[in-house]
Amino acid sequence: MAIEWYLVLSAMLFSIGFAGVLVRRNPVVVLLCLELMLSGGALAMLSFSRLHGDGDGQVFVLMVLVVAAAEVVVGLGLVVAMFRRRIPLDVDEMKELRG
Amino acid sequence: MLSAILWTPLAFGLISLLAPRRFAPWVAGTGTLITLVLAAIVAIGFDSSQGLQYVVDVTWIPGLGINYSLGIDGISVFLVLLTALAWVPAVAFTASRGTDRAGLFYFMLLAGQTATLGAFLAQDLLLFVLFFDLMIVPFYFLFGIWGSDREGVTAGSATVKMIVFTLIGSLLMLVGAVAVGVIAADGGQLTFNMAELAEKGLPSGSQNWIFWFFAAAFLVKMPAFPLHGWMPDAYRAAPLPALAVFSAVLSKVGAYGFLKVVLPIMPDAVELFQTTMLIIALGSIIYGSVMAFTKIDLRLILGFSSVAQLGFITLGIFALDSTGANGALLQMINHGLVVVPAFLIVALIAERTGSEDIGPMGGLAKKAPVFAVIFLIVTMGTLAIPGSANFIGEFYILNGVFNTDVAIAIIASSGVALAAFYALRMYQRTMHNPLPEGSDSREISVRDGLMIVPIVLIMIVLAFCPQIILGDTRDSVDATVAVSKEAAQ
Amino acid sequence: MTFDAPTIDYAGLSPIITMTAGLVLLVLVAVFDGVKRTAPAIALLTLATTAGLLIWQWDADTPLLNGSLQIDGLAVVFSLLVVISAAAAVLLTIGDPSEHQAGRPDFLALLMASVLGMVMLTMASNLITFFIALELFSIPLYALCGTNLRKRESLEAGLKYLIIGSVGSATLLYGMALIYGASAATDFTGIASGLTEGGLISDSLTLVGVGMIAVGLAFKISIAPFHQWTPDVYQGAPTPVTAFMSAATKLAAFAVFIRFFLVALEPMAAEWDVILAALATISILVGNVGAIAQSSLKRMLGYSGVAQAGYMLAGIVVATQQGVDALTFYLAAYLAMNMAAFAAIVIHERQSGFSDSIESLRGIGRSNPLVAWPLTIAMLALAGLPPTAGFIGKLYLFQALVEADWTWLGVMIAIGTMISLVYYMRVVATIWMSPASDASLQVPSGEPGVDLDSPRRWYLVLPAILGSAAAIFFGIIPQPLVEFAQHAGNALAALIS
Amino acid sequence: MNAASWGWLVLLFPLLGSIFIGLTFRRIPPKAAGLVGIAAIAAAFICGIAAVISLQGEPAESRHVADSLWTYASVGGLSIDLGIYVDPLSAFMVLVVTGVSSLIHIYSYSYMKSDAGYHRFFSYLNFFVFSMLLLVLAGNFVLLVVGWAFVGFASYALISYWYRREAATRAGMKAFVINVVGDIGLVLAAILIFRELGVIDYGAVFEKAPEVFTTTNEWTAVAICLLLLVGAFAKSAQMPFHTWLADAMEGPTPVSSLIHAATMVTAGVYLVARAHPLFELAPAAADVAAIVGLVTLLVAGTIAIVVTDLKRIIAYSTMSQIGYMFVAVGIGAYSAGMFHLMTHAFFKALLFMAAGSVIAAMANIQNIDRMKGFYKAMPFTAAMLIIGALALSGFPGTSGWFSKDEIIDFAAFRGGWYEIFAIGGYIGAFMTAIYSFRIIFRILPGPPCEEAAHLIETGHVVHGEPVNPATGEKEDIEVGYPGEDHHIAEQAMGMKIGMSVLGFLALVGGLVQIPGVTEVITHFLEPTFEDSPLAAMHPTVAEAWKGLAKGAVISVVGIAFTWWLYIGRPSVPETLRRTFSPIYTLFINKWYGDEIIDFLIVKPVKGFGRFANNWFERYAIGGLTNGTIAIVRSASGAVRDLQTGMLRGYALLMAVGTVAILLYFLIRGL
Repeated sequence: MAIEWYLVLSAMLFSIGFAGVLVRRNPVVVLLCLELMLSGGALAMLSFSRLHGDGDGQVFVLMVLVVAAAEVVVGLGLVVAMFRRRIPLDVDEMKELRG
Repeated sequence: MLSAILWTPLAFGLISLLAPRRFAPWVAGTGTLITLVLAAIVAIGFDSSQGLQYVVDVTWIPGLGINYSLGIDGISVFLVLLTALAWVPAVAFTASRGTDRAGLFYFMLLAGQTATLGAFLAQDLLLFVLFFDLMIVPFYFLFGIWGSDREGVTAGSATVKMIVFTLIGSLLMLVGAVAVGVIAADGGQLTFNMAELAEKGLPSGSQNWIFWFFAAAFLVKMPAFPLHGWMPDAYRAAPLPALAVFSAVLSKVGAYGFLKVVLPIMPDAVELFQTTMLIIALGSIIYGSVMAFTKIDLRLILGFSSVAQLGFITLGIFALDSTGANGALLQMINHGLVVVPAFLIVALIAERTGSEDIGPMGGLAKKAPVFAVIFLIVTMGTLAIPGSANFIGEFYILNGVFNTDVAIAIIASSGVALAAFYALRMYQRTMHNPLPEGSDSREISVRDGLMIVPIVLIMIVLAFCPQIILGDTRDSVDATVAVSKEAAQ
Repeated sequence: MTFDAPTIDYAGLSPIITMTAGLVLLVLVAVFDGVKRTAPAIALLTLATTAGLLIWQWDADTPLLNGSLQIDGLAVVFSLLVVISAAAAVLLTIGDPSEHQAGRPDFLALLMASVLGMVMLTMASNLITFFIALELFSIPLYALCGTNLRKRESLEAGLKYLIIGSVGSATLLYGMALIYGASAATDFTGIASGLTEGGLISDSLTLVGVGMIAVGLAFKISIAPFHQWTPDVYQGAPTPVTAFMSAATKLAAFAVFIRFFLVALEPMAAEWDVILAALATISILVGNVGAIAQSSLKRMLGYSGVAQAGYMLAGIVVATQQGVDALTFYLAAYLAMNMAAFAAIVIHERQSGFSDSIESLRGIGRSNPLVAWPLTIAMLALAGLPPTAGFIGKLYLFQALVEADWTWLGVMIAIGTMISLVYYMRVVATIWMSPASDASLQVPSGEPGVDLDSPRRWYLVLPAILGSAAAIFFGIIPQPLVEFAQHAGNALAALIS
Repeated sequence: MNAASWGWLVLLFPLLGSIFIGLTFRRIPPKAAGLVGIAAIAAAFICGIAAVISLQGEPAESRHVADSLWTYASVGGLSIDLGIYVDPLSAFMVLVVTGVSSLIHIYSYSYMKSDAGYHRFFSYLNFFVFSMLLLVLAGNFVLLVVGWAFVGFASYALISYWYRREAATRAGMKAFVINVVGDIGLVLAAILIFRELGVIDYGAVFEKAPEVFTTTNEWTAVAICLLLLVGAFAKSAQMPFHTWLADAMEGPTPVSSLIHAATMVTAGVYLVARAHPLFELAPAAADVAAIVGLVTLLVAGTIAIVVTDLKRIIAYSTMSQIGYMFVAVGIGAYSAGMFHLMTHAFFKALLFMAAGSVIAAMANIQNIDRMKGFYKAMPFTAAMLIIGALALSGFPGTSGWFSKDEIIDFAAFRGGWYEIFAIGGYIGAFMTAIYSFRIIFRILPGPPCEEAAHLIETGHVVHGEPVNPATGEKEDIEVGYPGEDHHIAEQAMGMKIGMSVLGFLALVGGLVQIPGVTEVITHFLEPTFEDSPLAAMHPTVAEAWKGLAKGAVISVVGIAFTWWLYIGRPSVPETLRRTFSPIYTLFINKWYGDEIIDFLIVKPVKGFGRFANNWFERYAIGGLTNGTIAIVRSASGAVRDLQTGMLRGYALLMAVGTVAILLYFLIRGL
């Protein structure tokens, strides 16, 4: 299969993730969307790695997976902390800081 | 030697900041007196036949090509002396009245002196810009902390306005100054030494925009019409002793900058924009004078009169004529000498009447003939009565402009008549006419007299022989003007 | 197939190793209650050792770990600044409620992890290390912002920072993928040669990749329009964290910005300079304009940080060594002023029951010189007034800009600075020129966190004094700092035309 | 000692006197101050005589001395020396000024006796004399301006002497500002002279002028002279700069006598005579001087006939007489002009002194409608008034007869259109007779008014409350309003001495210049005007006597007519006033001079001031200042509105920014 399709898929993944961040209000879903965006990047990386036939990209993707996990952990931690403080889990309600 | 003059005020300012409160005035007073003595020694030792003297030139920031370079020439020698002189009564006056947070006050005041002296002494363009910007900082604090709130305008907001507006020009000037050095170096060794820059010269295309960056800084500082928007509020807020030196000396730095920096380094642009600058100057004269006689607040009368006077000075400089420029320089010193006592007199009047509005005032001369006479002499200096050194300044300025543009000279001369009107009005409305209830016509005390009379005496001496100043300044000014003249040909 | 173990330059790696060791130690300490109190000491010791090792490696210019990191002047200089910033943050943390909430060693461990990420980022010379280091410094920072668990604002700041930050990271990653695709290399020099040889310098996809990386980095250094997290996070995060991130994130991100754009993308400087200049201009305007009329001091400094980032970005736009020098100088000065400002805010906060409103500063010029002076000097320095390092920094930037024919950007900086005077000077005016308001004096002493002795706490006062002293000192005698900055620029001398 | 050294001494004494009195005002008693003042002026007078003697020792062709103390200012080739120039003309002026001043000082010594500001008065008065002498002796045009401005200042200070009165301070201001306008004229003239000739000293200027201005009426020469005339007119209260003089009567009477009659106001005449080499190169300008003189002469005469304020009548008369002098120097009758200047100084100073005496007797009421029958009450004053009036109206034998008719004769002699000046002069002379004897006939004869009667009965002057005539409120005598004691010539020695000497001079002063007999002044001034072709022209002695006869007839007829008006048929003036009511309104309102200036200059400037203050400063400058602030603030609002706090909004903006950048790059890559 030509590389273009992988790239299109990765771009779609990235865009869907971004769109999710823009439209979803639940922080957990937003975190999910972030994962999608990262996955988009990772897929592009993998495709190029195949294209160039070297391993750097694949190594990179491994790292990205770890990073994504770490990010989600922190994110979920914050969500839990907010939940325990009875703060509504809705990103639109987070408006204490503005102006 | 020049370093000593430059840093003495700051050093004493720091000491007075840290010294016990009751010593602060003494420390500050000593500092200004030492500065005055040092400046007087330099002025006496000044040899008008040689250009730059007492040169100090040390590499300061080699990475940026900036040198700590001081020197004194005919243009700056008396301005330095004026600066050294003007601070003495300001400190003395404050000391005699006492002030809140005295240590801080004197620190700021003396830091302001160092910065002002620095601007006059600097021979490195960036050093000049640095001191030029630095000047405003202590005065920002002086006006803001010890200033008075007026209806609708707090001292704080007035001073924020002041510093923002005066620095608008200064920052552009910083860009311009850097550009001067970089463009003049043209890939070679970077230097900001003014003399070398003048020698190297700039392409006239660059001069044109750099000129306006400098002009913006200087015109705002003066202030010149129509860039004086910050002035009324700041003048009304300021504590009078600080305002006295501010108006007397700091406004001159702008004019000095034109003479010292702009004329030699950007002669083509000066030539090109001469008429524009003359018209701005003319606008300042007319507008300042007219405003001065509609105002009833003494500070604003003096403030707008300064606008007009600085207009004359700018006019003289941009006449690009030896007599005009020399007259302008003489006028800078004269105006400084007039303004310091004028503002102190305003303070004395305010002490006697409890007001600074001439509306309800009058008759203060009744029991205070000496005070009245001192004020009268100062008034006559302000309106540049023939026979005063101020007149010689104006005469030379008009002569210079006459050679450049007759119409502008004639219109400008109407400013002289307006000056007569507003200055005399100020004197009459305070000293003459019936004495209203609640005003206290009290003779000037010996202590206050000692602060004001020496300056008045200097005015009188200069009235008898303005050549004392002109003789020393002539060669340097002529050399500066000659550069522009060459460009014109 | 034989496996050649790479030679490991332990000397060059020593700062990273030390940091890691310190980090591990802190995590261990967290387990044992008895030694928890030593955590700050351990953190400071680690930082001091790192700093020492960095100075030891002053003249180094070697690739590490097969070229994925590079220790050179740029790395050393920026790492040192980051370490100083971290040390100040550690001091300011002592006694902060957030540290109490999160547990002191844990808090410091997060901080050290972030510092480690930053130090690595300054050395990163490969896309992989670039990304990992960036995330290593970001993720603990997200957590740190939310450590004041009791405060809703803190949590909100943390989550906002995390989400927006992750969007930025993802964008960055995607951009990296595109660059990798175009150049078939992950190390910076390889990218440069790959792009040049492949003739892809003005290829759309490459440029899109560059754009996305620029966006990702612009986010980290708070460049408008990717700045919106900044004021919120600055205000919501615990002040010591804000103090740390305000300068340190900029330092680390600018280090890699320099390295990536001026090494990897140097061949295509003509393609990206205009867009960066535009971003700088937008930042300068938006940051300065936004800061006006803010009532929260930290928030105001957040906006001010946006504007300052715009000034600094100008140093990259010019793509010259002098630009890098000026940028480095400016960052160092910025570190000093921010240290002074935030230390003063911390002292003030603890006294006033955690109010950072500008109004609460009324009259402290008289009542509280230890807050007033550092804050005043910091404001003057941020405003770029002489005799502070801020003035020299602007001067340096102007020189770099004018020499590279970017004078109009210099004028933009000048205009931005004028606007900035309005709000910086308003703070100074509030401190010195307004009478003390009743509200600011009536601090209920029983409220948690009120520490009337805070001005006497050496660990709070020290950063304030050092910061303001440095801001003044390097304004009067800037040459040492100039040379320090030039050390960073020299590292790239060979690479920049 | 040569004449120049004496000249310096002439300047020195009054200056020292002024400074000494000023500095010691709390130390020495008033009397001593007065004596010091008198002594200083007397010393100056003596030195003046010495200067003249020394000058006469020089050969006629080089009878002028220039001397300089030091370089006052020298820049760009424009070098100004602090120098004086002594020649017959300036020496003549020195004698007139110091002589009359001495007498007026003596008069003031008594007149001002009960004034609280005695020291101040004498200090100012001495300073005035110094300034006037500086004006006269100045060796170059810049120093002339200095003297010019100093007399203006002294005039201001003395007009505003009773500074508690707002009328006085206002009048002082007006006088000063109008005089500054004149100064500006002189300054510009000096600048123009320097530009054209490259020199500024009298001697050099007059020497070079004919070389440079090769054709007559070259525009620069005319411009220079017109600018000089601006100064001269302003100082000498010629139209259109005349409005300040009547108001200047707010000053004490000796001041009116000295400054606003005898000396300062004639400075303009002196200036034209001084600069005659320039004016002869620009005859057009000289004609302007003569025409303005003539117009002023007639207009002021008409006003003097109708006003009722005693001092103002004399003031308008002064304007009118100076008009004669301008006609004289304008048409080239220099020595006649200077001669009239001298005699005018005598009789006009005398008239003012006598008027001062009457006003004192009236407790400072100046309205002649209130005065009657002072002949018996104050015989000495009355005699002096009559002498003054006779001289003023040119009664045969008096000084005014010789001097005024010499001017008219010269005009007739030059012929052509200059005849107008002769005709105008005769009309003026007729009016002079009317207004001068209107004073006499209205205040001397008849039943004594209240004050005069009191004086006759008790021998004391009425003690009026010190009241401000303008507002009617009680005056504050502490600030130097004349005390409750008023001094009249009959009871004060100093006044008597001053007036007697002047009365004598006014009567016989003309004898020095009897056509064909003495002609002392013409001969004395000859060296100054030797280069002038006009000065060399003379009507013959017979013609001169014919003219004198005509003048005598007009004067006598005028006096008789006035007698008929005020004594013979006292109802006539009232009838005339009603019949010619529009003309009367015009005259009594001083031809609306104040109003015209107000409309043309003061109103526009004030309007501009209001516009600047209320509109421009507020909207344009304030708008520039605050508008900038407003723009920045509204931008700030926009940025902060964008900062909604909503995470999704932030992400959206990021997306927009990213897309914008990517679009830029995509477009660029294509």
